[in-house]
Amino acid sequence: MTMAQNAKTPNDVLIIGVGMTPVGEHWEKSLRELALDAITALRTDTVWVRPQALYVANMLAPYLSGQTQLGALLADFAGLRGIEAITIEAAGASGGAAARQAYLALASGMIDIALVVGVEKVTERTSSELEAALSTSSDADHEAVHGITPTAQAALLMRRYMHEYDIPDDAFAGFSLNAHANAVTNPQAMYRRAIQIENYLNAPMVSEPVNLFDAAPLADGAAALLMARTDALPESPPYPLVRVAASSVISSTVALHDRSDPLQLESVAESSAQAFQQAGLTPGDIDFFELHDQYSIFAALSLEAAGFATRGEGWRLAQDGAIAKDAGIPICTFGGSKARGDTGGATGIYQLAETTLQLQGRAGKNQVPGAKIGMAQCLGASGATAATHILCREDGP
Amino acid sequence: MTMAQNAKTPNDVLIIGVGMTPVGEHWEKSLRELALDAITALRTDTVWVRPQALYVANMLAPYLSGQTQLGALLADFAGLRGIEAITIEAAGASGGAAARQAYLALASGMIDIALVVGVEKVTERTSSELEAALSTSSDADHEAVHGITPTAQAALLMRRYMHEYDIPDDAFAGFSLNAHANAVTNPQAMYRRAIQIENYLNAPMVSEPVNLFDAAPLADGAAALLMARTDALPESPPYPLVRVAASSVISSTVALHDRSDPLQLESVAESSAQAFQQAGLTPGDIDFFELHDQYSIFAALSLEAAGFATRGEGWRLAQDGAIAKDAGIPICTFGGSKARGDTGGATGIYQLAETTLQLQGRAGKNQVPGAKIGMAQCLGASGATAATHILCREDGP
Amino acid sequence: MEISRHWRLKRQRYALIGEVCPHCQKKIFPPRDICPECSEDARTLYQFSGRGEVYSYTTVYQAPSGYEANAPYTVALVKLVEGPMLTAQLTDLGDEPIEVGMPVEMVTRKLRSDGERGMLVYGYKFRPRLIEASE
Amino acid sequence: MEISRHWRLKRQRYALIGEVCPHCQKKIFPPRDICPECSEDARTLYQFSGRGEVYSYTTVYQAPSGYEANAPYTVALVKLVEGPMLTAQLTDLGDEPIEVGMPVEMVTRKLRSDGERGMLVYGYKFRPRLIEASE
Ligand SMILES: [Zn+2]
Ligand SMILES: [Zn+2]
Repeated sequence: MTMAQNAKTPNDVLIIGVGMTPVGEHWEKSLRELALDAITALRTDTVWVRPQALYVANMLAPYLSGQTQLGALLADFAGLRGIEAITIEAAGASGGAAARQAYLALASGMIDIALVVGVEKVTERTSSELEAALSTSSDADHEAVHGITPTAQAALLMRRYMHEYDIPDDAFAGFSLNAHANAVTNPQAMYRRAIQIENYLNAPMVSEPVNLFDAAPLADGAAALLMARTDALPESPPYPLVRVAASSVISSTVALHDRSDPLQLESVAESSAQAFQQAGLTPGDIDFFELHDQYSIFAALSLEAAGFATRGEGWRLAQDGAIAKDAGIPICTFGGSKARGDTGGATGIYQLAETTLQLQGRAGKNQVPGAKIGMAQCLGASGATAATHILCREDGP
Repeated sequence: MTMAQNAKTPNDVLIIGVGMTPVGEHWEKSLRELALDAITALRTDTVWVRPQALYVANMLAPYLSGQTQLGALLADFAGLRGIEAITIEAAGASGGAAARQAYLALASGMIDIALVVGVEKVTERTSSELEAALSTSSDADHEAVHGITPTAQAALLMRRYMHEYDIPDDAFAGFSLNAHANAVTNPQAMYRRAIQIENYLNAPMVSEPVNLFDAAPLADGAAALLMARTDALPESPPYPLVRVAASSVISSTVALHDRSDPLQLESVAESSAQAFQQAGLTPGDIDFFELHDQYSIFAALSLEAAGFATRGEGWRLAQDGAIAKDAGIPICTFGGSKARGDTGGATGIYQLAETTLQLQGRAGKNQVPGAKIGMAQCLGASGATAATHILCREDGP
Repeated sequence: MEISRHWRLKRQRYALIGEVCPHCQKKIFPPRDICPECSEDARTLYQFSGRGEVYSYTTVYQAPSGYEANAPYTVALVKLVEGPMLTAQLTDLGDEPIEVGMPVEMVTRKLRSDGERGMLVYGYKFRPRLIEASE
Repeated sequence: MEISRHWRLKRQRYALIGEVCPHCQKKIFPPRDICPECSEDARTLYQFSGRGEVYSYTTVYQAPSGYEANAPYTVALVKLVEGPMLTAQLTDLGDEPIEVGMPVEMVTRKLRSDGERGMLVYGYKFRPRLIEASE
């Protein structure tokens, strides 16, 4: 296969390589070493070309590691001293937002090759310090000051959802079962074991009604993407080309209480609609959807707002098995945040790397059969930000 | 004047409006209120069009205010709920880096109108907490852990400079005198009084050889730019159009000790060279230069690395009066960080706003006569990042 | 130490003073300067009654630094009778189970002790309210 | 509390162990995994002698949180005899004036007490060194 046969237009933006570290408790690794591991994995994955720009996705380093200016720090540490390098932050949506900046830079024609690295180092601190760090993504003056945490906010939404739609207690179980089943064969996943419905039903509560299996574990990790414009590709990468067919970032209110209808994720609805419009597609065209399942409730709300389920019915897709990797709308095909592990601002880069592997047919036992079009979406703090990308295999439809 | 007469190409990127708050100790204002003040000032300054994207430049809010996700927070607070909104961080270069992202987004054709807001709120905390926050822009593992501060790093460079070039004790005085002289007529400036050489010579040391007048005061402030592509301008703004002729961000090592020659600011040299090349200009074409004089030594080193002085001779431009607003290469024409006040990650936006006012002929008593081409450059942490922009008046040469 | 920050927010935190939009009459809390409904200026002060009902609630066991001493505690989204919603802790709960829709009213309590020097931050919490016949 | 972070950096902070690039022989400190000179892998450990000279120095009066108790203190860029430069505090200074070019040697001292629970962080500082005849 040659480039010329695949290229749709000379200035398509492509993902030409990915790299990921295992997600977990990397006591022995620093922030910069984790990032370098992901870049090293990327370099061995594809044809390597020195990028002109580095976009770093990170949320917690200023607070937890006392480190800003990660752009320059990581570029230098990775042997890329002197390139353009900045940090992008949009809480849990930082990864998608950084990929969006790379996309815009490449589309402008000013940058030919861009490196995007998501990295998060959360095991430096105590759990109460970590909760405080996570709470910086809520409204400091009107939410965090009341001792609220992201877990509590998810619980507030989940309880209201259960109240409004009067659903069974195990309505959300399917999300967790699916994620854990998919993670078994993902070498980067933190929890590589399947769970049963009994495990879910007997799980301890972390913030009622959110139980241990409704909440994704936060852990260390780094992931990297090499992105390029078709006309700037120095040589054909070893794998099928993956094109960015849509890229969208949309904001909403940071405070949950400022939304007229907290169960409607407006940022997800608008970002998804924008992405579908850019790509000329509808939800029915999407072969799989890497959504941000930091908490089960967000999986349900995202499926609804993105157009894959009607309001109040998102949980049914999980209960009906429609989200399995060989079913109607596979989600979290490598385990999602729940079982692969949640890496804060790096999450969106893991999602895009996994989406790329699916479209290249390199997902191994996690492969979605015949995957040609995938969607990846990450959220900042209860949907204050939604970053959505649609990727297409270039020799696809 | 109409657009058509001025436009060079249909996809020129323009700055069509600016807004600034006074720099100072705004005890009564929160971070979001400061940002809104700058946006409100911008809205009254120009034709207002709802932007599609907001790029926030900020360095210290995660650490000092426990607040991340400023993009969504400020968009919502400013009545722009639902637009694309992210935060860009590159320490003291955040402002220039955010303008660069707006530039790339506009140049890509995907965004037509972008709002860029730099904001910093530093008066919430004690001075030791502020020093710790500022030190996050150095290498946490190998610099900050030794108790080093940005002021100390400037002092290390200044002492070495004085040692290598054997210059007089008052060699840097001219930078401070010029900045304070220019700030007198800048309504946004923190210190609106001229100083004399005696004030400089008798100033207390803050970290030898850096004295009180060699160091810029850090203060609260916010500034905003409205940027647009020529072909997307809904109507002609009330002032001459200002075009972004060059935009460049370059990184170097974060740690001072990792540079083979710390007195050579490689990021400044490379970013300036790249900007000159993009604009097809040389240093001789620049009518004024808004450089980042957070410490006097950086003014000298920036003039040298950017090509306005040879090595070891940057200080002479100050002593010879060549930096005054009616002289050879005016710098810090509104007082610079030294007398306008340094606003951390917002600095680059103040610089670009001031550069725009100069080129529009709206600088009042601070006007550089006949200014057609201006350069603005901000630095992250001792030059680990340099962000350079060259702006041109559209009806200029 | 964030004295000025908490001082700035005192009026809303102690007295539940928000705003009403002079253009569309929307009641606004927490206060902001631009009406989220009609995007016009909205700086007219408005005193909220402090009464509302529980929109949703949960319990925090794993508290952030500064709040560990209070854990576990109950947080809620409270919908004020005037319309806006806010985030607050529930207090004085007694033995009654909390329910979505439960009437609550505002009280002033200690929110946290801030930083090393132990500055105390006070503000609103909500407690169960008996529904009066007049309502 | 950043126990694992300081534990990771122990070897370099206590013993000044860096790296030497097997490709271009550049001595590297602080250690990093890719040679900044030739961009090749560089993970071969190298024991630095701890001797160097002052490249520049200054005094910190306004210290960051965690360092206030030591202020004022002297910080320096130290150029090691093996080539690399590092940032460190100067200690055991006595009455002699410090000068650019002054010979110094590494000693281990307390750098800071970290966080509320007062974890102590140790590491290298540098003190004046008598130049021996053999050098
Ligand atoms: Zn209104
Ligand atoms: Zn080498």
